[in-house]
Amino acid sequence: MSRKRPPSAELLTKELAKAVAAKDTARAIELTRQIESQLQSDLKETNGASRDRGSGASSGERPSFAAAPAVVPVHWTARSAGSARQTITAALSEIGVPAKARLVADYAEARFGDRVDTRGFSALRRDERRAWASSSPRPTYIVPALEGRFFQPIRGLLALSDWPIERRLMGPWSERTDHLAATAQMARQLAWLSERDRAVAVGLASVVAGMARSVPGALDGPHVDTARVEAAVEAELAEFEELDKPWRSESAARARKQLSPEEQLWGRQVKVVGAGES
Amino acid sequence: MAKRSRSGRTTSKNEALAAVRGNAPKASPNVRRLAAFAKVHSCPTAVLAFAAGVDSNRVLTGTRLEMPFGQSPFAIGRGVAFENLLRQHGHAELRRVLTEGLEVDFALAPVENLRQGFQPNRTGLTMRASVTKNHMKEIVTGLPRPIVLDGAVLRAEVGGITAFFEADEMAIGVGGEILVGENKSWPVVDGRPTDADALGSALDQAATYALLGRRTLAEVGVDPDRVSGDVVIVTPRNTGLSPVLHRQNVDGRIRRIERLLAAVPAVSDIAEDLPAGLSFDPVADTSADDDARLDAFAEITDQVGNVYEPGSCLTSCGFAWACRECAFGRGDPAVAGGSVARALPGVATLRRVSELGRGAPPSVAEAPAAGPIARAGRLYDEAVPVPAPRRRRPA
Amino acid sequence: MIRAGAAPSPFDAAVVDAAAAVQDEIRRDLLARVGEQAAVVAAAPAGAGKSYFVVETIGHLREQDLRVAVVAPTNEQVHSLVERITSVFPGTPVSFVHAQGRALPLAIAARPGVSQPSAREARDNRDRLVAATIDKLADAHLRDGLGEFDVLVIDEAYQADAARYYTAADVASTHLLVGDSGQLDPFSTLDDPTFWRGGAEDPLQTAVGVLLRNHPSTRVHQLPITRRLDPRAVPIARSFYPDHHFDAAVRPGVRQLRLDRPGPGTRSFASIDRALNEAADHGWAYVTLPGAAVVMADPATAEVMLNLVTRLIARTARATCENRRGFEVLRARDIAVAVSHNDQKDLLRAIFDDAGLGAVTVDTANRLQGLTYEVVVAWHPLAGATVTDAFHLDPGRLCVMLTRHRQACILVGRDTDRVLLDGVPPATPGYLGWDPDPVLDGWDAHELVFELLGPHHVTA
Amino acid sequence: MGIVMWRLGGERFRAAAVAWGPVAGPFKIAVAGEPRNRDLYFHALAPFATDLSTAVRAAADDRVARTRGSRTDRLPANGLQLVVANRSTVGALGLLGRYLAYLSDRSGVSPDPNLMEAGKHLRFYARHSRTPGQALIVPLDRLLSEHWATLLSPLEQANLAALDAQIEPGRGVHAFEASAAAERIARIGPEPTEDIDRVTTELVEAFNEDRAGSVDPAVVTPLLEPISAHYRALVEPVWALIGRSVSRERGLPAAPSVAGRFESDREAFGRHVDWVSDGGRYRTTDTPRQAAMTLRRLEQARSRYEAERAIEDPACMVPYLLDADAIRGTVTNLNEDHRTVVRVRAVQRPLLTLDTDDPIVLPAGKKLWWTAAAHDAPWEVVSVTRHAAGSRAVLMLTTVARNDRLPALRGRATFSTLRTRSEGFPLALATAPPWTHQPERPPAAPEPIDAGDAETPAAAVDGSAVADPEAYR
Repeated sequence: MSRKRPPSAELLTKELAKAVAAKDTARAIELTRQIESQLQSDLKETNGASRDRGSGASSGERPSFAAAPAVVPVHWTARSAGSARQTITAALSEIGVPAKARLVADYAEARFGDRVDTRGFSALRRDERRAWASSSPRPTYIVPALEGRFFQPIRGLLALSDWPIERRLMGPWSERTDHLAATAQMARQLAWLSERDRAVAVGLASVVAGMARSVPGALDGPHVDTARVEAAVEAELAEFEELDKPWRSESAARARKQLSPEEQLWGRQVKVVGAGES
Repeated sequence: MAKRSRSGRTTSKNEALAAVRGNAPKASPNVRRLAAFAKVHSCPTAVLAFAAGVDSNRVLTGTRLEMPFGQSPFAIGRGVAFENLLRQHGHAELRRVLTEGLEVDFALAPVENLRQGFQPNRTGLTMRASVTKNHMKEIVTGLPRPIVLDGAVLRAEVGGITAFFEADEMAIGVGGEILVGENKSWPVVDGRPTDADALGSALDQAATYALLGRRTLAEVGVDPDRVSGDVVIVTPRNTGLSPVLHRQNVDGRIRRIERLLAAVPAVSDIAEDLPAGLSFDPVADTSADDDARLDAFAEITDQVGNVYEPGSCLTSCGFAWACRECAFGRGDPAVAGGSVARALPGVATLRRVSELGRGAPPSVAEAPAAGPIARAGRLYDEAVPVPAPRRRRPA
Repeated sequence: MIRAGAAPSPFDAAVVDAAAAVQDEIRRDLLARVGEQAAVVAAAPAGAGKSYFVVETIGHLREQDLRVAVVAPTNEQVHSLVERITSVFPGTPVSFVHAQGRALPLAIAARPGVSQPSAREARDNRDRLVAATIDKLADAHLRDGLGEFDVLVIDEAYQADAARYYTAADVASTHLLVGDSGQLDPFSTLDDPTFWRGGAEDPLQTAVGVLLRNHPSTRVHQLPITRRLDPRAVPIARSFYPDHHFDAAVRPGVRQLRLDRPGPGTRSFASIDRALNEAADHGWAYVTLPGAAVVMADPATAEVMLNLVTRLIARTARATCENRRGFEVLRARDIAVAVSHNDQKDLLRAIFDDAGLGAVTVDTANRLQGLTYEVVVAWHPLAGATVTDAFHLDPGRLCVMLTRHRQACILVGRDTDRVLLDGVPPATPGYLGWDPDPVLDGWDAHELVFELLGPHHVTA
Repeated sequence: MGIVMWRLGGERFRAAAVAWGPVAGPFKIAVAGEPRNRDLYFHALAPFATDLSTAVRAAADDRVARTRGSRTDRLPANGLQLVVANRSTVGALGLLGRYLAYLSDRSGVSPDPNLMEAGKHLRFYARHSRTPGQALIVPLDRLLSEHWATLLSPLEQANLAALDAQIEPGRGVHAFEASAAAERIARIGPEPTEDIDRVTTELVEAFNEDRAGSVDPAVVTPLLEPISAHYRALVEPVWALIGRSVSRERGLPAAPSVAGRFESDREAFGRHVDWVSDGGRYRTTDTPRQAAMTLRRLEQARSRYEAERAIEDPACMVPYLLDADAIRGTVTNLNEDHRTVVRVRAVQRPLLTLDTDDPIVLPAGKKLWWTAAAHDAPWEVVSVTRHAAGSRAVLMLTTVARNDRLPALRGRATFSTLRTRSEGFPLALATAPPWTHQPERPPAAPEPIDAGDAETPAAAVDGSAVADPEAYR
């Protein structure tokens, strides 16, 4: 046996935690029932206990599982939940590709209702750089996307440190590719949310609309048809990826050859850019 | 202050770190803090506190998130009593246990007691350190005969700070090899310690002294290997306090401690470009109220970053409960433990895990983990058919 | 480089002779002790030709008409022992005593001299040479008994735990234990496998461990040779045997691997081909993917490993070595893929089968112990990890992965793996009377291997 | 029987207080005052020892016959079940047992036999607690973390109060905050925290002063009250917690396999009681033989327990499904008469086609057991192909057809690597160890470990009074 399997309790933990974090009563009840059923794998304690318990067996003590923990709506701990770093990290990982600070902020506000002050971004970048502990791949840091020729950091274009470098490099087609990828992802996200959380969906719709504006055939009139958006975006995206992918992987190969692990995250400070080049 | 910290001069760097500490409780490195540091060395906040000499176990004293690291007076009393037992009547018990355990006659051995006659402060330690150094040199260069140093002090640079480490005893048997000894008051029964982790850290402590002893010898130009790779742990046997000696090789642990010392970041590097005004002072300010202090702490972790790993943090770092609350606040999967977090690469929050578990479309970044998560969600639904849940959500 | 025909010996005489001397010494030592309660230990590095040594030794013992029992932990291992015995000493009677459903493969069973008696038959006929798994031998001994043997020979003695050795040990007073100390230690599924650690009674120490613990004076001979690995592979292999010196039996250049030039339209495989070239030229390649947060059974890594193998075959890899005249084309079954986890294995097995590479061995390090292949592609135990732990640092696991090959080994990981070792090794608990530190040894071995692989690094 | 124990800080063998009684019922409490004084300690423990020993013997008295093949054993109809708050209490009881099981005479007076017997029982319980799935001694922290999914990391799951709070945080409070609060407030033992022993210190010092060296019950007992009150106050919440936890687990249907596991418990229990009543003594260190046999027994118990749990509880099967150690789907084809050549002759080997909902990855040749016949012959994966949204797996039974071996056509079925039949119980090993396993020094015979008891107890020292309190961990 060469794999240590996590106990099923941990998987349920994940599940329950999800429900808890999502303030999802319905899901939480489900889970509590699942957990309850897990109890069935053991009555031995019950036997023993009843043997011990003497006369006064108060089965009335048994709690109703409907009232179990995760069912109670969570009041969210305020402390540091609103921290710019956390909100941005969450937003970026949902977008999945490098994005402009502005977009990240809009998305975050629509999705989580957390307003991020974009003026704080430069401070944030300094903090991240400072906090980066080279001795450990953890935690995930917010890093600048890198320009793909000289690997200099691009101000205001945000990425996450645990993304492969390909995704963090920007070339001639990358910006559009990422824009399209982000739009498609948000459209899918919107479609999914619209059946679950109206309020959020409405907020997100305007963000998607804003992004899809530049995509021919994506929008038709005021309201956002996610299927239509996605189709239009995917069509254009396909063409761009064909151009962007090889460029990025080639550039990534160079980056990994030339740059130190540190530079691969934060970029290289090149003093002079050869006139002939850009 | 922030300005000065940017300048290259070490003094001002130390000032900068002094400012980081402010009036927070001070802690200078010792063998146990070093061990604790090892467990959290990948956490920027913990590293900063360590470098700034902040006592992370006491910064949050008085807040609701102060961790109960204190010890029972009986436990301490037992420890003190055991030490005294070894020393009383001219170290009679220590001589006996060394003689039996090392099979060398310590009955008439001279015992240099460095615990007496020195001030209990830095000056005293500095003097004891130099006395220790001289003794060690004499011993290994002089006639091979049994000698005991009680309370030897070893000096070391930890991250550019001078620190003093106090070894319980150093025993030198015939053959001129120096054996480091560590006394512990937990019992050994039927040849087994009651707690393998306790023995592990005791051996690590002894290994630290052995390593520093070797460095001390090297400084005075003597073959460092005259400090043995074996160490002795002296503990009570069974239910009483009567001491028994265990001899164990710790070459591996010595190598580990070497790495550990090397991993302590230089104060000067930490001091580089500290965020302006960053300080533990408001966190430790007992006159302020809980939330203000804890917010101040959250602010620091936010600026320098932190890594919360229940397994290591909760057992070694006074910040752990505060970090746990922050981690929960941001929905960090780490609160459920390393193995859960490891199953969720690229997914930022538990909230998001929940959505992916119910089929939310994953982004490119989330894709690797999303498959298994979604499947887990479906499987649990299938495993336990659930009646339509009652909705009881207050507006 | 050796031209067919005009060839000086492909072997390094000094190394071979030194090994031969040690082997003779071991046999003298053993024969001198027959009849006593005594044991001789032969510690071997990876691919020292243990099994051949075992077989030859059995031959010597049989010449003296001694009654011999030979055991190994797994059925596969015993099967191949029987096979070897009958090829080295055609016609020698060998009785394979097996558990129900564990009979020999037909090919081996059909060989002259081979029989598969019940334990009782083997006892009543006092069969002179009995082969079995260590568990079956113990079982038979406890039920009907197998009769007294003169010598018990245990192969892979570092894989057998003290609990299994307990009963097997009773069948003969004189023992020869042969094993490879660099491989994975016996493991247990218990929550507290360290319950007995440090005690002489610890059932989870190795057979060799318990023997030396109780009888420290037992002689341990070290075979100073590896026959499987060639000189280019030895420096890395040595990092798993800190106090055991050995050299390669074959001379440099005897083993060679050649590949066709990458054909047209294979630009997308450029990095894969670079890795293969590196491996062909130097016997090693260390391929890394970009650092990224990934799941344990990461599809991207799996794809790279598949590409490496498909390209290796597509470029008609041809190998020569001490046993071949000229170059022969490698077959799929000359190639193995080594992993740490079952889900990695299952993933690779599936995509390899889809690609028509069913003949390529894909398995976990635990199950590849003792086996040999021409080319091995290994999934780095730390690939994509964000923290280190005892399981993934285990030096035995890495050792098995990096010492199965005769020609070349390709290790696949991620850029960020090495950074893990910039930290501090985890603290370990203490056990009185037990001072090894596998976690730290693993840490050191991993670090050394990273360093030695540096020159062979290729980015994928 | 429930047991709560509080030790004196740092004193591994000294129960400052032991409380016992029926779970969810009233408890008795034993307090020594100065547990480091042998006479006071033993005098205080005596009632506990007597109750425990009596309860154990009573439980073992009524026996039922169990016939297996040729032999018939008389197993206890029941076993005395001990319920404790956590695993550390089990360890603490084990140490206490080790101490009491072998006591030396003092000035010609041999100690209370009940103490020694209770010691043997406690040692047995502690050792038996290693057996996976056993139910003779139940540490509730382990039980609850096996039964409930919480946000707690494995380390935090050792705190019963935290677990309880996560399970029932109370209306309007989030589970996380509930457990964090519980962790701060609750004191569960057996090792006391600083704040507890700060109080204890003063009480004990006063007590020692008042008794002025006397160990005479007449003198001492009246002086104990403040200390008893102190510990009573500490025990009550824990006792309530235990009661609440047990009653929560109670009243749930039993899994089929529980009876089987509890039978092995009763068997072990019976063997122990017989052994003790025959004046038997347990080694304090295993012999190589005992260790080897224990290892195998525990490993078998473990795999059996894991298999039974997963097979009986769909939620426990999920991890196996996720790890491709199990597959679930619909049986879309069943060919009972399929034949294949094994060695030389063609034999019947039924073929089965299973369509799974999820795409699965399975190597051909992998052996899987049908969960409804997990004790029987395995199936072998023949092939796995993509099919619709999931996969289509073809499995071949490794033996001949039989009704109870074949799932129903078009029914749902789960196949996994889990099997409930262990490969035959390992034979008893030779009692005389082979020369290879004989240490030069044989394992120590059981010896009293109370030699140092006579020493005068150490004075307590407050952390603030020493330079580096950490040095005494």
